Amino acid sequence: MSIRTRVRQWPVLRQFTTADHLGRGTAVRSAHTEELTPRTRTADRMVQSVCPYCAVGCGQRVYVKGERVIQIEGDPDSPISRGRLCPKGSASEQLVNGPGRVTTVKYRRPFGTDWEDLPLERAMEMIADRVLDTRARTWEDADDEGNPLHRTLGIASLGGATLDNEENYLIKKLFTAIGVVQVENQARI
Amino acid sequence: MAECHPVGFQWVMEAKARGATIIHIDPRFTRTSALADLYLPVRAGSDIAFLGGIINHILTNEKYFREYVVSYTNAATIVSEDFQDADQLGGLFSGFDPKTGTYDTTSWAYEGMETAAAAGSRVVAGRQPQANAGEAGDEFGGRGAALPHSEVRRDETLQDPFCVFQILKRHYARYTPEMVERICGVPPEQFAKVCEAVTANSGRERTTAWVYSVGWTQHSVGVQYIRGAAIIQLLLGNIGRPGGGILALRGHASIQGSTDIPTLFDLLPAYLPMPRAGSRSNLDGYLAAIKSDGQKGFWTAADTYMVSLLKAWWGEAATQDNEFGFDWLPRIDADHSNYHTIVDMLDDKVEGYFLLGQNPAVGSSNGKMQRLAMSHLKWLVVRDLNLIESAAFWKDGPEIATGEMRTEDIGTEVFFLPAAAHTEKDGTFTQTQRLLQWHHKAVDPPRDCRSELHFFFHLGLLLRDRLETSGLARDQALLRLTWDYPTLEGDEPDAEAVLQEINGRHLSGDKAGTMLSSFVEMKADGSTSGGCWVYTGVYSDGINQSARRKPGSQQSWVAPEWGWAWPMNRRILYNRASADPDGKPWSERKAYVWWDEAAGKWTGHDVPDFQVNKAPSFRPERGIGGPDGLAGDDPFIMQADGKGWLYAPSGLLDGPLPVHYEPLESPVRNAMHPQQANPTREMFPRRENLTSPSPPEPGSDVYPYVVTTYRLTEHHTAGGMSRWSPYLAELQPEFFCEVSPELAAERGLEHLGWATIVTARTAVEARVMVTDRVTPLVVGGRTIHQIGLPYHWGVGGGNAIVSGDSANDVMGVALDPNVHIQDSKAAACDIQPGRRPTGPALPRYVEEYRRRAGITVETGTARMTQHEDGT
Amino acid sequence: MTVQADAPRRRRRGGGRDAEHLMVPPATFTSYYGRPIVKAAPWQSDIPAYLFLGGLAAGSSLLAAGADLMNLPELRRVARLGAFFGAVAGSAALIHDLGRPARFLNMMRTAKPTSPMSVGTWILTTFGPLASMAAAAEVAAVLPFRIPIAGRLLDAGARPAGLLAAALAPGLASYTGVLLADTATPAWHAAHRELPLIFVGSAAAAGGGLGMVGARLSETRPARRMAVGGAVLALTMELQMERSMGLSADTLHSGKAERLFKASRALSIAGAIGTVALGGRNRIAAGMSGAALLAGSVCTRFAIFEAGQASARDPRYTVIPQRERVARS
Amino acid sequence: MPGWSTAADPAADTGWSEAPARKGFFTDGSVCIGCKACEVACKEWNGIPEDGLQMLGMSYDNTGGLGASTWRHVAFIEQPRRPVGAGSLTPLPMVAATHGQNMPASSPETGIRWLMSSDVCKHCTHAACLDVCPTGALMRTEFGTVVVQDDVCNGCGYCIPACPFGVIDRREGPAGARNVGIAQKCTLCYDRLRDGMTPACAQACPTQSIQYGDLDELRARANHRVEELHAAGVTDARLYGADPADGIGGAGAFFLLLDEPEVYGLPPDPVVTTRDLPAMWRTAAVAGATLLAGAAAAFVRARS
Repeated sequence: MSIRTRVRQWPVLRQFTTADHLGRGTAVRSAHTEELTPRTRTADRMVQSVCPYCAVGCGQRVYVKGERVIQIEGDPDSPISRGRLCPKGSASEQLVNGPGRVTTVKYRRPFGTDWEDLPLERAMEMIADRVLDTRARTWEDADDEGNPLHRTLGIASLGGATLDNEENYLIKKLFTAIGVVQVENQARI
Repeated sequence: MAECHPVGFQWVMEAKARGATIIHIDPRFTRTSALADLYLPVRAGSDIAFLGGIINHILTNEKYFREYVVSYTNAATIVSEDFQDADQLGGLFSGFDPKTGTYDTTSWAYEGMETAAAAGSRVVAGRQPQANAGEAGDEFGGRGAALPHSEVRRDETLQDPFCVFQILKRHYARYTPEMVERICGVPPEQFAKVCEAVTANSGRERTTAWVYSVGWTQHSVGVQYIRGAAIIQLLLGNIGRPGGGILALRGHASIQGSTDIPTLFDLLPAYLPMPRAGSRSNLDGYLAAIKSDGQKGFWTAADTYMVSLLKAWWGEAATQDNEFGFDWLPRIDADHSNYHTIVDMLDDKVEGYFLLGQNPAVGSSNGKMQRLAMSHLKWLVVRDLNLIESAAFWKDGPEIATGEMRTEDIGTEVFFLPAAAHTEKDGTFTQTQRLLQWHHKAVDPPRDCRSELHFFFHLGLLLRDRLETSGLARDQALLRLTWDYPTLEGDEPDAEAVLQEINGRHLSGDKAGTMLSSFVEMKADGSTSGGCWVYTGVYSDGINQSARRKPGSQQSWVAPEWGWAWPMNRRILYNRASADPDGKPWSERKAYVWWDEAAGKWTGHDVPDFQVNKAPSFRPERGIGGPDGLAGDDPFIMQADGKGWLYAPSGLLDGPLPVHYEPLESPVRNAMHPQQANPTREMFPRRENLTSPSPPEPGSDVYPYVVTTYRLTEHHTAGGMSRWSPYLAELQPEFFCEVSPELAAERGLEHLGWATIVTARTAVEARVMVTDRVTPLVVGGRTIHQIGLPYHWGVGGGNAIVSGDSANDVMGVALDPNVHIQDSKAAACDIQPGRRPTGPALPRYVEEYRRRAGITVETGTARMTQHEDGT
Repeated sequence: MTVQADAPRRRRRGGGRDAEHLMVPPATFTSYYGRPIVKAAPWQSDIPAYLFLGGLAAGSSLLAAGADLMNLPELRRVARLGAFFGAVAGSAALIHDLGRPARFLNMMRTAKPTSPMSVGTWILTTFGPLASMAAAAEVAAVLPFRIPIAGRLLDAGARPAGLLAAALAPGLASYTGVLLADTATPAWHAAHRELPLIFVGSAAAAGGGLGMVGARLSETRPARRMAVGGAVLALTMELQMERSMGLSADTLHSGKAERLFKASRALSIAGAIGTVALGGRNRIAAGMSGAALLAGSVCTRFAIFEAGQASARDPRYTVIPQRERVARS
Repeated sequence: MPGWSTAADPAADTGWSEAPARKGFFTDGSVCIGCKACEVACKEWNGIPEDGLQMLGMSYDNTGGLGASTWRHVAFIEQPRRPVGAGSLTPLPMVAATHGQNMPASSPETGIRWLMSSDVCKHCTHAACLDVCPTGALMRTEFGTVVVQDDVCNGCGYCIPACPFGVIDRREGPAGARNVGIAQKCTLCYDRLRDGMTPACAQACPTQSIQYGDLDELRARANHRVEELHAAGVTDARLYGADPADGIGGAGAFFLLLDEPEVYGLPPDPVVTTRDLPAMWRTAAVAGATLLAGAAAAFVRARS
């Protein structure tokens, strides 16, 4: 900015040259203020979503910029929520970008005293090994009377109420196929 | 509702603005109470008496909606003369076996069906497999129990002494306003206001809705609470009509979905039961236990639903010859529900545990038992957004502090895998009104974070890879499974492909490969697939209907083009009942779905929940079952007789009608019957789960107060999604207890000071909130103090912004026999000023209380109440 | 109008029990849990220090101008240096107190008659260089060498600069009274008719006091007159102020403000008496009296500052006067 | 008169030509459910840091009050339920007299009453913070609202004691953290308004307790609401800050209360301090003249 423009931009001068003589409005507006734009406007895209907390199912609009969620707010189109959100829904952005969110695998070895890091692929392999090992050891093919059981009671699972239907479907399908029957979720609690 | 579902509460405020009366009945004065026209404090665990009082009011004052009751409910149906009601047997129904703690429900049946209830096998309390009994109540999420046929004798004058209506009258005669006061602590004049409001606002022109949450379900008689409300609503004609219903406000984004597509031990998708070990363990036997061909309604097509499911799962490998792979399904033979599994962990029977977005160390009853159980595991996989207490129990859990566990002694191998957030994956949530809503992925999950879809798909691939060459029979179910979902970027399985599989396809014929548009298209011959028959239609016309987002402002008030509701996009179930028997709206005000005589079809604001061309006057021929057996005035199309069940002749394990029992831990004697608590409750008598004595057992004065738990607006359940959020944590930073000024005076508690709350399980400390919002109740001439504990806090989570003792640690575990849910909404406790002891002094402190109360493992476990005179 | 004080309040409850206990208080109180309604200024001691320093600068510059015109060189030197010190240290205090000191120049963006701070800033920023120039001339005069060019400029400019600074001094001394009064702080706003007068009095006392401390006895007559006059004006207006303040005058009589206020009165009265009795005769007595007046001025500023802060922190000073005002009208 | 504008349209008075209709909030305490969505939505949108993890024991209020890092604050007041219509209702300049106040009490209820209401910056027509700001950081927008320009404010702190509601404050915190050291308060989501959006709090509010819109329309709606409540027997209902004749020229964000203002932590009769500024300047002139005269007098026969 040239000195000249700078001077012309000087609010004291603008107080004299514009209608805002007392310097409480247009005369004192900064260039930054003049360019103020909501970040929803400059977002790369908006996708419609659903609040992940309770089961009211409020509509959310998720704004993304630079492949990062920058804003989550109520979706006025939703006939359920009409754009409104409770404090939890309103805090969804913090759920996603939260300071405490752990984004890497943590591993605690048996009798270990602290967390260790583990590559995701390695963790998956280890879990697959544990599943098959326990399953083989605890497999029940039939009961005492010879009725088929085809199952293991050595493995259990809890959770699903916060997950998608598609996820619950794969969970139930896979667990059932490997004979895990102790599959439960919050609906029981 | 304002407290836990604030955005849903906007509709209550809308109703209020239009003149609706809002009544709030709760042990605790909440944000809902603040906005209600009438608030009634009630003793936790006494609601069956309260609801029964209303039923009695309706019946004795002839306030029921007679035309609705006669036509649409089983009020006129005649019940077996063998049936004996609870008032005749001291609080038990006919058929109780004190040895097993279970009922033989044969005598509860409709007249002429007395043998029928004995079909099939069942799971009972106490885990003993027992053949020759009816199905358990836990399977009836989407239907009534089976009947052998629909030929029932009815007396539409409702005068027959054995008709349901007369049984109801006799059963509820004892539920007088005075009895309500004696049990619930609600003064008769206050109670009368509720009765007056509910009955005045029901009928042709008006409807009343009941809304509940886990304050009703989490009791050892939880199912019967809901049954109580169902009876009121059926008597008043409030089911199937706009502004009516019994609305469950569920607490998790897809808790309804996780019941429909169940991550539950006893169900397959869409309320098909898990097969049971035993004589009927082939497909036909399995189907015969679900339905009979003689009964009415859509459950008679269960074979098409089941075969389509098997085809979805095993595809080409599912053939007529192998019963579509039915034998690959694992069998259940006992109650394998959550708390049983926990107990099995303590007994070292369980090696591995997956926790998927759930925090039982804080959120489940008897948190200490949960944590102790997990320390017995060989391995634990936790998938969550934050390092929740259940993942870190071995490190900083409360038992480490007390010395009851030592980190170095815990052999559990723990894998914490970070999960993807809702914005980082595609998929549907099913909300509390059965509406499926697609949420679109916005961004990729960061670093190691993955969706469950990703985790389970790839876990499945890894397992198959390892077993590829296995010839073992047990591995075939996995190897033959359809597990070839297309993947998107990042090897993420395509959620739409999964939803399509759920919806189902035509597998042969002209339409082969196209999506089913309705479950009615399903076939039992293997020519269709479908992973969840109630969801069929969500992908009709090849379009993801759950992703529809036509703005609410651009469509009718029913908003049928927003998302998709199961079944068949119907927004109100049983909406045929919104019209009178002739098919006309009960009133113009309440018109919803009606018969268009000229067009010869049902029409209206919603998708009719009825065969669309079936005239109101239609009457089936005798002996016809299934959908075609439904008469034109049978609105309850999923019920075996087409009627709403005031009285449940089968399907429930603890009685055909609700009876008031005291909570397992209660400060008072049951005023209604000699039987103190639900005799069929499931119990876990062991050191880790002690129960304090209730009258008539001695020692109950050691724990003189009632403690209940609940949620706050600012937090979410066990805190895994809120205590890590600074904005939410700062709104309710500390664990507190709510007590009345009277109790504070009695115990010397100071506002904002500390208090220790102790039960038979353990003791926790909380900041004290002395408030007039908690009201001492006079119950049977005695003042009962109730203590409220929000249960959002826990100790030992990594990086949590706020932490504190966990309310669920003080609650015990006993289960409703029907659905295996714990009774965590009323327990006995003591409260003392000051902080609790720490370290090893804490278990000693708790033990001293137990000693004074004379608690042993057997305390509170007697099924039949010992009478005061020792009989 | 009754007001219950701090919440949570105690309440007797329970059937005949004597136990009193705290609870979520019912809202019969007339404040929200005893919390303040208005906010106290976020200012630390920088601001009352500036009030004093600005006053000192103003008083001194007037004294310097007079001394210059009347040819009282020692008094002139002391006063010019005092004005310079007051302006510079005062400006430093002001900048130090900013939340973003690096942005102090933003004060010059606007000139707002609605903002006493804006007005004061312009006065101070004009005053400061003028006073500095005058002071620089004094410093240059005692240097063992002559500064080329600049020295000559200083010689020529010192008097006009000093006179101009003195012309601004009344504004500099009085605007700070408006600065405090033009707030919702109950004690300050209630005193808006007196604060400028008290502050000019205090400024005169401080300036005069400094002159008494620093100049030889023969030159301090104007300083003594100004000091005593200022002290008398301030003390008199303080009495009037206490009446105007109504309820919020309580804040001058409790806590920190009370101690300061008492000290300010004692020092000012003692200083004034000392000045009148001995100031013209005894160099040490004059110095001590001057010092007492300076200290009195400091205490006056701090007392009024603290009283205002206390009045903001207690909602009673906001609620009761407003209620009374409504009741009167 | 400096500092004291009589213009009905504050935007026009501050140099805005062709300004849109004045915008504001109507916060209806009679339908507030105390969920605090407004507090969170505000913080989330405006990037305001968490500011305190203490339990305050003020019913469910652990926020305390408005400040630099709290731009919406929900007050919770527990009180014994009085017979309907028996609550005090004094006519105040901020609380326009209404016809409902003398209605007879009907159906007294016992029990307790739990009042909740979301407080916010009032966006005064005559805004003291704006008047006293020396840098022009505080600015009247084209919507008639008052905002702090974060890039201008140097944290002098003068606006803080100037505000008669105790709204604005200087953000404390580690140096370098966002907006630390400068004055902060509700902007009525100025950035959102410029894009035709609703402020974050009003958008989130589940029960429409917070309504955003054209001030004229909001005032009409609020008057209607009060009439409605009075007709329903809720005679405690009264508006606060809706009257342009009050001490701040009417608030851009006004309230429907069910008890006296001070019960909610609001001043009963706030007056913009700059209303007295002309008088103060006159006093200052007198004071300055006195000083000058005194100084001159001191030099009469200056040499001893």
